Amino acid sequence: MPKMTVDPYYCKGCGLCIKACPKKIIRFSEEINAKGYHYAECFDQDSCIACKLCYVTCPDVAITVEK
Amino acid sequence: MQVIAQRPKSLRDIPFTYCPGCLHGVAHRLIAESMDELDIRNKTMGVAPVGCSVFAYKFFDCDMAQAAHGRAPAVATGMKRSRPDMCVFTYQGDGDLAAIGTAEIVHAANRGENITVFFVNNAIYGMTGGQMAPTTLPGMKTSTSPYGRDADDIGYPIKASELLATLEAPYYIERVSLLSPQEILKAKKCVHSALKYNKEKRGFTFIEFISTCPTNWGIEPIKSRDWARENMLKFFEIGCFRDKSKTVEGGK
Amino acid sequence: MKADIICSGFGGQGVLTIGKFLAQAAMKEGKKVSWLPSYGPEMRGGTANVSVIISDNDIASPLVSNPSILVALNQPSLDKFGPPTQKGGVILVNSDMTPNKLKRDDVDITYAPMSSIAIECGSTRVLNMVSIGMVIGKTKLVKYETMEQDLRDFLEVKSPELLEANLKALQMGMEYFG
Amino acid sequence: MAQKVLMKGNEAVAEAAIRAGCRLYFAYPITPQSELIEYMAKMMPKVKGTFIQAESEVAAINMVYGASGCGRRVMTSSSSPGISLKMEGLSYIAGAKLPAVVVNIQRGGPGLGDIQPSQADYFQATKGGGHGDYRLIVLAPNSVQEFADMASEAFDLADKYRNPVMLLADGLLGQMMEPVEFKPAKTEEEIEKLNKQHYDWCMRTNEDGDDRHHHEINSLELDPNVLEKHVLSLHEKYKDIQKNEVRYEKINVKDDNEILCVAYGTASRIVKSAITELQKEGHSVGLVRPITVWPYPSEVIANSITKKTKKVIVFELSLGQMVEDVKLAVNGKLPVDFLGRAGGIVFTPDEVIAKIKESL
Repeated sequence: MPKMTVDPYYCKGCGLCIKACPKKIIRFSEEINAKGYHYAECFDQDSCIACKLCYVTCPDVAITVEK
Repeated sequence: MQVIAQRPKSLRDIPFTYCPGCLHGVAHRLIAESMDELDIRNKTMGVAPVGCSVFAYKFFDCDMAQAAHGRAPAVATGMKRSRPDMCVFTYQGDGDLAAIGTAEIVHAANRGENITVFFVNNAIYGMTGGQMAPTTLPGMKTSTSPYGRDADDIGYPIKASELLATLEAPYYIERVSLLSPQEILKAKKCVHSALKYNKEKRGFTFIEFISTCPTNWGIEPIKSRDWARENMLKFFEIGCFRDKSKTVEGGK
Repeated sequence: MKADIICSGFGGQGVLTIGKFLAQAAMKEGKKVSWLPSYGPEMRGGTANVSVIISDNDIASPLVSNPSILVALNQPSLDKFGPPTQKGGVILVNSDMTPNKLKRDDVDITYAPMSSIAIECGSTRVLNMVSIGMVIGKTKLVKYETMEQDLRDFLEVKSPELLEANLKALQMGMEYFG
Repeated sequence: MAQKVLMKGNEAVAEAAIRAGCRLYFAYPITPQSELIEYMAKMMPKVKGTFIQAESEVAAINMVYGASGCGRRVMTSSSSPGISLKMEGLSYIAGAKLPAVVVNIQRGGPGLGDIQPSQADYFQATKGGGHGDYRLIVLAPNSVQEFADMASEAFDLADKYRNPVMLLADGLLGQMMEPVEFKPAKTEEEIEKLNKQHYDWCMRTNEDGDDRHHHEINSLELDPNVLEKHVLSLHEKYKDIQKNEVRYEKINVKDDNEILCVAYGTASRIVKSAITELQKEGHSVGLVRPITVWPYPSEVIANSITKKTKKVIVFELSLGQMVEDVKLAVNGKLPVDFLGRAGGIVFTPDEVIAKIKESL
């Protein structure tokens, strides 16, 4: 099962992964992280295809992709 | 389940100090991934510049020096000559490399110094708060070109890759874009090549990244990439300006 | 014993070399020495000079303002360093390039056609060796043998073809005083 | 027994540096130090060392920064205007606690000035020179032999304290030839050992397996509290240097001195000549010659004053830079007088004698 996770420790909520995701399964969280950002999160892991585009585009290297 | 993409080992577990959406982080990751792939982490030293990426010395998990403004190629020269068996790279912004450090970069390139220079071009001074850079586009407004850069008055932006490509010695010079995942994937190949050539001691290698500055441009991250595509790429054409691996047999 | 020497002439006449050979030979004979050139633009074209001190004791100031020995290879050199030369000092003048004499009678001055002697030895380029020979002949500052050996050591490596002319010049300079 | 050779100061210090294990040298030509860079250009390849004629003095000092950050013995040299350009880099080197040796063959200033001997860079050398709260260790030779000996001493001090060391000479010392006897050259094994002494902090290949080191060469610290601690630690080091490394020479310093002179480097030789002449006339004049001008031999000067001393006179080839340090040392106990020449003019023993005689 493909899976993407965002580490809130690194994420600054720039939204580039949301734009990159072809399945549109990433959104900003309700929660804020320690730096005060609404970090990115995947709301539908089942739809993830492990294309890695979110990882590729993330400027804070906050994303891990598994397959 | 298998991890197929995660923070490379050559990055330390420290969050970047860059603004949200700033593409410095992407450039860092491409370098770090290539270091992992080429297995050079244990024998690589980098030089951090002055500018937004001044803290690069904290981020890469290899030995790092922090250089005075513009002097990174000179510092790297000293390091490389001191430890010729190691790979040495510099990481520099446009003010650092193309304004105050113009002499150092030109001469390090001209000597064919066996280092890799990563040059991040976002057409503006970031750390000092959005002043005109040597790469600021004609007509582009910054805090020190409030009426737009007047090329008749202050000259045209410096095309660093083209400039260095007039020299004989450089081994590899390429300008890449970080403006979309697809372009980042292409850029990765170039970064990998540059460090591979470095490892093989082939000579001076240079990668120019076309990047963004959402904060100082005053454009949110996603749109800033569109802005860069429409404006910067017209002036700074993506492409390879030198690759001696294609012209010189067996490298140097 | 303390000799304060100034060698002066046009750039290219080899005055710095005169000083160097004298200092080196004296050093080999156990003396304390210092060699201080005038340097800068005047080394090309204008007048060059070198101050050499040879002494039994440690040398404090390496400056020579009042030479006890002056080698003047041209007119400007004699005009400049002739007057401050010590009373009773030795002055060796290249008369070929010095039409005007020094108006002093309290110094031991010799006017010798050094350039002509050099040409006789084979080349104007050995003018400096003529001068060194004359300094030795006049003052016995260093031994002729020491100088000859230095000259051989230097030229046998660098340009052996010039050795003969230089040795001849050194000898003719020394024998000028009989 | 090593043989004496007649050599220029510029060449002697270069040879001595190579013998001391310096294998990297970066510089830019400038009169009157050019023989130094030329000597290095000729000799470095013979010892498989690195010589680069850099594009500028600024680049050269930054090459030094990089090489020194790798823990190896490295040197640069220049003359006054070029040293000014190096001040940026020196501040970084001092801030990053790196060892390095810089030779300054001083010439007349300010600005481009001229190319004649001068001591007008004293402030710049001894008060830090660049921005920030730091010091250089500054050694001031007064003979070609001492200049050569100081090369290895400078590297040892730089390594010991991880601090830049400046050899403060001048055009006269650079250009003059004197007999010099060199210490034996360090062997490759000895040099390798020297290189290893900095392994715990320098940039190098990671030989520690998975237990990675991450060595940073850096002078940036944005937290003022942390930066203050760093500067304080530098100053602790400077205190140690002041305690342990003061070097000086006393010449004819006696209880019956009427006048005490203070002079360093080239000026001290002229003063020594003058004192010898005055002795012949029956005058007792002493000379303290600082060999380190930072740390400064303040106590030695203070202790050299006796009941008979009427005055302290400072002689410098500048219009009075060291005179301030002498005044601090004398601390108002005696008048401090001064003779100096500027613009590259070297005073003669006669001028010095005349100055001293004013007060006898």
